[in-house]
Amino acid sequence: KAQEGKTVALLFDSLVSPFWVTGIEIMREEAAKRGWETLEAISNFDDNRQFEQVRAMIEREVDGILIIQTDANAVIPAIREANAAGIPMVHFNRPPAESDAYSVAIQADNRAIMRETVQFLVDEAKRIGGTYKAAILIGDLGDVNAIQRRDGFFDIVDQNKDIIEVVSRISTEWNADKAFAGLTNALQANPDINFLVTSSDFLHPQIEQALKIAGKWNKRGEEGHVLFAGFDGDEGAYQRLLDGFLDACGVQNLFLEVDMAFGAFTDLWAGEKPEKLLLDPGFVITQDNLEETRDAMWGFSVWKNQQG
Amino acid sequence: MTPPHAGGEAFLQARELSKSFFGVKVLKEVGFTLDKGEVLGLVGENGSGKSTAMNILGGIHQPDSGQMTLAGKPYRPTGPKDAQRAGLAFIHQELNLFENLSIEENVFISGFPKRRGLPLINRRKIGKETKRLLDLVDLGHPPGTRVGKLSQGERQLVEIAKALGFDAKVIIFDEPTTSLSRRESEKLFTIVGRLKAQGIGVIYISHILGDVLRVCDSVQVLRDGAVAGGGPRASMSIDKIISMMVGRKIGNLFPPRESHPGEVVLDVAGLTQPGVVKDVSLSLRSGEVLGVSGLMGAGRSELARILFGLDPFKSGTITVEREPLENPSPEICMARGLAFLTEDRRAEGLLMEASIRDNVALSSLNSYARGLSHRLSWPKLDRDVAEVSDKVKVNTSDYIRMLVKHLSGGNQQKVVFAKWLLRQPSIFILDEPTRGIDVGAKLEVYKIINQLVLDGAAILFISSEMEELIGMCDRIMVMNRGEVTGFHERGDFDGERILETAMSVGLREPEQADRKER
Amino acid sequence: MPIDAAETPVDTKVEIPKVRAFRRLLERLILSEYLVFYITGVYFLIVWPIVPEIASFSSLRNILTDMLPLLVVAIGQTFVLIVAGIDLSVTGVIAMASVVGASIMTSDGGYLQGSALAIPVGIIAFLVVGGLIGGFNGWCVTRLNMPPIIVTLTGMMFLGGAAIWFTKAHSPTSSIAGLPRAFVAIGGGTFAGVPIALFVAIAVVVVAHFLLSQTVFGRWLYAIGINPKAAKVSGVPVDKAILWAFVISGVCAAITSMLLTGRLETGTPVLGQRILLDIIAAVVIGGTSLAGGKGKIIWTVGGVLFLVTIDASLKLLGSSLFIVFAVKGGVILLAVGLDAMRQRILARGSG
Amino acid sequence: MQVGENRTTLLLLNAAPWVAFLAVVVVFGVLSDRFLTIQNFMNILTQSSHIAIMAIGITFVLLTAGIDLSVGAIMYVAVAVLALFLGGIPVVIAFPLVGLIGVALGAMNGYFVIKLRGQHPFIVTLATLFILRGAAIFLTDTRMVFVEESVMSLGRTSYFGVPWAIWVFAVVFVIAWIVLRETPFGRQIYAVGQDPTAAAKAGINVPRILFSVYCICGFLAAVGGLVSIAQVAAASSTFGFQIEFPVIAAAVLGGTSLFGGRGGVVGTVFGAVLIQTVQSGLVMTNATPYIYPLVTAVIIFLAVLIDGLRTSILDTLGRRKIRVEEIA
Ligand SMILES: Nc1ncnc2c1ncn2[C@@H]1O[C@H](COP(=O)(O)OP(=O)(O)OP(=O)(O)O)[C@@H](O)[C@H]1O
Ligand SMILES: Nc1ncnc2c1ncn2[C@@H]1O[C@H](COP(=O)(O)OP(=O)(O)OP(=O)(O)O)[C@@H](O)[C@H]1O
Ligand SMILES: [Mg+2]
Ligand SMILES: [Mg+2]
Repeated sequence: KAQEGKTVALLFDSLVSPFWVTGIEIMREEAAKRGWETLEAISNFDDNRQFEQVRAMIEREVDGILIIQTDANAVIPAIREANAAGIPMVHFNRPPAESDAYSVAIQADNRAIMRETVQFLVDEAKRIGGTYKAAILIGDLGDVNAIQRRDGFFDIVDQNKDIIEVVSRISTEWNADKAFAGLTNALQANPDINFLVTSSDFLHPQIEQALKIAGKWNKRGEEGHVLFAGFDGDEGAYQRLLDGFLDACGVQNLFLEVDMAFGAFTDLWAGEKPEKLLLDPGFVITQDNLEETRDAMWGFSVWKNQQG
Repeated sequence: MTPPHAGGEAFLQARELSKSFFGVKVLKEVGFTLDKGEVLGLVGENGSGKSTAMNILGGIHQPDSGQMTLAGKPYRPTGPKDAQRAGLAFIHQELNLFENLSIEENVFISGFPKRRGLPLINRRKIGKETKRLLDLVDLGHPPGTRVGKLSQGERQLVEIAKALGFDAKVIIFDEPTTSLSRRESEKLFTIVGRLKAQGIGVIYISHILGDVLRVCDSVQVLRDGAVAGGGPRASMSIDKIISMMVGRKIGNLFPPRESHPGEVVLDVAGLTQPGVVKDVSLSLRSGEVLGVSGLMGAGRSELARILFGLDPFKSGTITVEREPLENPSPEICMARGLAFLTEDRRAEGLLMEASIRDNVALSSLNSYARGLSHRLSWPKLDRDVAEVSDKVKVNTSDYIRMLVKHLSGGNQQKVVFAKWLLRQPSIFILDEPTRGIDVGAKLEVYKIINQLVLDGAAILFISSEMEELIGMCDRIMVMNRGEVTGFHERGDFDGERILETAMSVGLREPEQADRKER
Repeated sequence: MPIDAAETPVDTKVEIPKVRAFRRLLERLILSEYLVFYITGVYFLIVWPIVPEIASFSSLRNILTDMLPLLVVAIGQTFVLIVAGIDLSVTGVIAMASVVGASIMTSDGGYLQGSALAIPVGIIAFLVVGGLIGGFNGWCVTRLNMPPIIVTLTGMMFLGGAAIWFTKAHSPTSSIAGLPRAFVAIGGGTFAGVPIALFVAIAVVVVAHFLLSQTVFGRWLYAIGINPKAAKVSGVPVDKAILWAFVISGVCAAITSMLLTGRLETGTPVLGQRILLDIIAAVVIGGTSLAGGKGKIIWTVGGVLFLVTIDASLKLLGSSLFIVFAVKGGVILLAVGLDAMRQRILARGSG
Repeated sequence: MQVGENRTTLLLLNAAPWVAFLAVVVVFGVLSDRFLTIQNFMNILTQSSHIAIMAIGITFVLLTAGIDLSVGAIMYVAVAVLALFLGGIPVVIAFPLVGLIGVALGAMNGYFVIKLRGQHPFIVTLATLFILRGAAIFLTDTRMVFVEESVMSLGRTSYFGVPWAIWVFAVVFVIAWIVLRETPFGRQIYAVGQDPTAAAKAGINVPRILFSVYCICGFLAAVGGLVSIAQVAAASSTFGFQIEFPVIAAAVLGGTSLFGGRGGVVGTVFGAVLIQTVQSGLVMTNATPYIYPLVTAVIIFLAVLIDGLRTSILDTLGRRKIRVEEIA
């Protein structure tokens, strides 16, 4: 095959959450399957360093660059450099800002997925009845995905102001200690919080800890259960769905996204010009559809591996 | 009652101790002996190596060569702790107390008694023990008082108490009375007598030769790091000690000068800063040297600092060449023709890590800057620096690369002089300009001063050396406790009387403050 | 044993002069003020066979352009270190100036959107932000008697937060894009094939070098760094000079911010957040002392060159973050170790 | 006269942190009715405990006029080792081992600080900060690490109604307080910080003291890491990142001088609690998240400003007075 022996650069800005770790593992496997070689670099959230990494990869004459940038605007010059060098560039999970430079972005439809997830929670609330005090753990305010997820959340709760009041917006900056402290304090200020959404599943351990301390870590159907939804679809989320603590989780279809990204490279090498933004529709996994949908959930396969 | 010592040797013996700092030989084969119950006086000019010799005894410095024996055994302390263990207590020249700790903690800092079986300080014990020691030196403060709250003299007493607590066989006093009043000094002499009676050896360093002759059994004189002489008290006199210290008669030291005072260039009236100086008035003429005398802590340096805008003052006026000097700062004062030679050349006078040129040029940079960018004109600067440095005879040819820290004290002092000469100021405030420099260098300094006066400069000459003031000044102003207590005219100079004026407002009797001699 | 002993003297007689000569050469190298340039050269020669790409024209060009932003801010830091201060707020300045400047020039809702004045005013805004923050730092240090470390540390925290806040008020996204092409050229453009940033950096180097080595102000800074008390007694306007050193540091950080903002075509509030330690490390490795009174622009150029060369090689090697961190930490330790050794040799040399 | 005014100002400045604390409590108490509750007070103490413990450690270092920037990195390394290698081991064995790692890393700092004397500890610990963060990233591969349930459950355990973290905090505080005030070692730390040359002359083994304080600081950084991880259950690659800032700030806020010899752990604990009180108050009043770093920065700034003013007044008061009766 003409594709064999290609080299692809994987430029991550970090590997902080299981999502990225699993992502890079799936990529390595997929690439190996296709006979590609990979080069990896992590920028540790530094836009300028990432720009320099892109230039270094161009220097190494790779065949394609897969990038997870920190900032949507600041990545544009890097795309230009890649364009000038004729090297295809694919953005994974975070699209760049609008510009004349050409690259392909794969992204989960965060807002839609979050809407759907929160909608499930609201339906549950209506089913049970009563009024709700809601809290959301917001991600880093510099991250598009975090903002889209927050917006998806507010799209739905704002339509249901009659039964849901948002009493706490907890800024986590994607930082576990901040999330924990923030949630503990929020629970202190509003002990009657009973509707909780997190913008990422990697904060589950902290949430569990905080809810346990507050005596609110109860299963679905039990007295004092907090309606709880997550996002990403990692193995912890699966476990908590299984145990009945988590009601719903918006899942990014990681397998699909990697496949789309590598497909985009193949297309680009073949001289085609895919759309600039390719959306992963994602899906919501809930207590109700757990059995049917879990095979598409990346966290489930990680979970299965861990179970041995 | 000198006990017999082993093998005919003295209790403490030092032989041929040598020590260099940064290539400069500070001690040259110095030796001395000390018996039990003997008080040995160590005298010499500033920088003659007294403290260095004692620091070697105390384990703070290691000698380059030489041997010491203590009680017949070789003695070579590798650190202060070592010396303490061997039975040596040391009262340092600069006080060695921690202001943030209490008196009792200071006394026991190098070895606290602990509570039985616990690593905790036995507070009761150190309190009791400290109280006993403080009683010995007549200091009434509770042992828990923070040392930061004590006055300088009280701190010196704490140092002495601390040394007494060591149960030492030898005690070194390095200038212990600098901050003590007469009464406290007397108390100290009693203590020394008592130590002597207990068979403890005492080394006593002081610049007050009268005291030395009074308390010591024998005297040893150092000059330029070498032993210049010595002997039992009976064979010594103040004159003899001085000529040993200095190496020649003092009379030659002051080159003669004609004086022709002119206009008043610096006029100070009613200068007052609470707690520092009170109602100081003086007038200084061009072509005149006005000496300022006083005991340590009389406020002379403080007065000089106020005049140069380094410290604030509350009321009074300073007039320079008939124009009032408002809100003085060093920059303003320099623009008005003042120069200030600080008494602390290490801390305030020099950039030790910089070259001679950088030091000499520092105060005059602006006059060598050209254009909008203030670009320096190096060739001209270098030429002038070399010229002025040659004039004061700085002992090197490489002004550009030689670092000041490698110069000897006297040469360093000349660099400070050169710095101010380059500016060509008309009024000099000299605070102890000959401090810590050797006799030859002193003579150079006096010549520079004479030349300046001949060229019409006015000089305020602060000095603690009476002889120097008498030899150099046209008039001497005397201060005590921040007040002017009198003026003496040339021809009417008399050391005894000046000293009397310096003490005329007694330290302990503020009600006599208005008795001024004119 | 006795047989060996009989032979050894012969050996040593031959060896000693060589060993001595080698030692002397080593000492001379360590004492040289251009040590860091030699080390960089040696390092380069070592990695060349491993990653031959490093010697390619475009790679060398990348090293050059990568070092420019770091160089400019490090030069500002040199001034502050010379007066025995430190400026940790530079990253805050970089972030704040970036978003303030961008908010003026951006084509989506900038204050001077589309106006001919947008770029000049934007550039002035960068410099004013830097100058004001630097001035504030200097004022706190000289007038309020606060330690520079803490003043600038809180400055860094405050400005980092404030820059995000500011961005939020001016842009729906997390950064401000849409900057005019002419401005962007400062960071990424070329003139006659030479990066414009290079001209900017050279100008900064020349002015800084001139200030430090040729002017009264420069002499004052060194004097203050060596002994502020003596400087004051000698009539040096100590407070004023320290204040200006901080202003220069702020302005240099602002210029760096311009270069980075232009390069990324984006005003972002996290710009430069992670390079603080690189900046200080570069200056110190060059030979400028944290204790003050010692430092040269050319040394800082060497320090930055060294750091960027190492970085470039690590990037080309595809090294993990761990190695990057460890190498940087090791390099700083090495630099301070060398400096300690240098001090010891100097003390011995004069003793 | 002037000095008399100075004394009043000094009194005010000395009281300023307490006044500020009171003001903070009152403001948040008015803004949120849940703020002034025992439970919230417990929360604040719990959440500030890891900062306070580390700040106590850094107090030892600051008292010798040093600084340790690597505490956050030590904390991360310690926790990473716990999570990755000490998984199956019971906590009674695992925790002391982690503490030992802290001591070892602190000893590394101490060694370099002593060996590279003349180099400010700032730059030395900056270098070890880099190296240790690198080592932690190497160990974790930047992944999030999780600790066992046995560790996590400690984060939820209370004895006599008081959370585990507060007990640890209290024990560390009491021991540190006793060590600094009542042991020869503690008093010698103060002496070294005040004047290392004089301390050496008094026969104190200055390098040994310096080495020990960095070991203590490293140990308490590891303990802080344990207390923190027991609460938050998992550590990402940002664990302990830049935590040195609030930690140093807590100590300085509590009156410990950056120039050595002055301060103590009581103030430090106070500083840590004050910072956490503000943070928690901001969350409770649902303040916009952007304001957090700003408020924290301003508080630290004011604290140091007060410290600076206090120091300069102390200097003025400490100046030699020739005419004592005029200032009495
Ligand atoms: N640690 C040191 N480093 C360098 N030079 C030193 C050191 N200690 C002393 N000196 C130098 O050694 C010489 C002798 O100093 P020393 O303190 O022994 O004099 P001294 O006789 O005690 O004088 P004084 O009467 O002023 O106390 C001086 O020139 C001094 O500058
Ligand atoms: N009573 C004291 N309290 C505190 N420090 C003192 C005291 N007396 C002297 N000193 C310190 O010792 C140093 C040496 O004193 P110095 O020989 O300069 O005294 P002086 O010049 O006679 O005093 P003054 O300059 O006040 O007349 C002084 O600079 C001062 O810092
Ligand atoms: Mg002496
Ligand atoms: Mg004086």
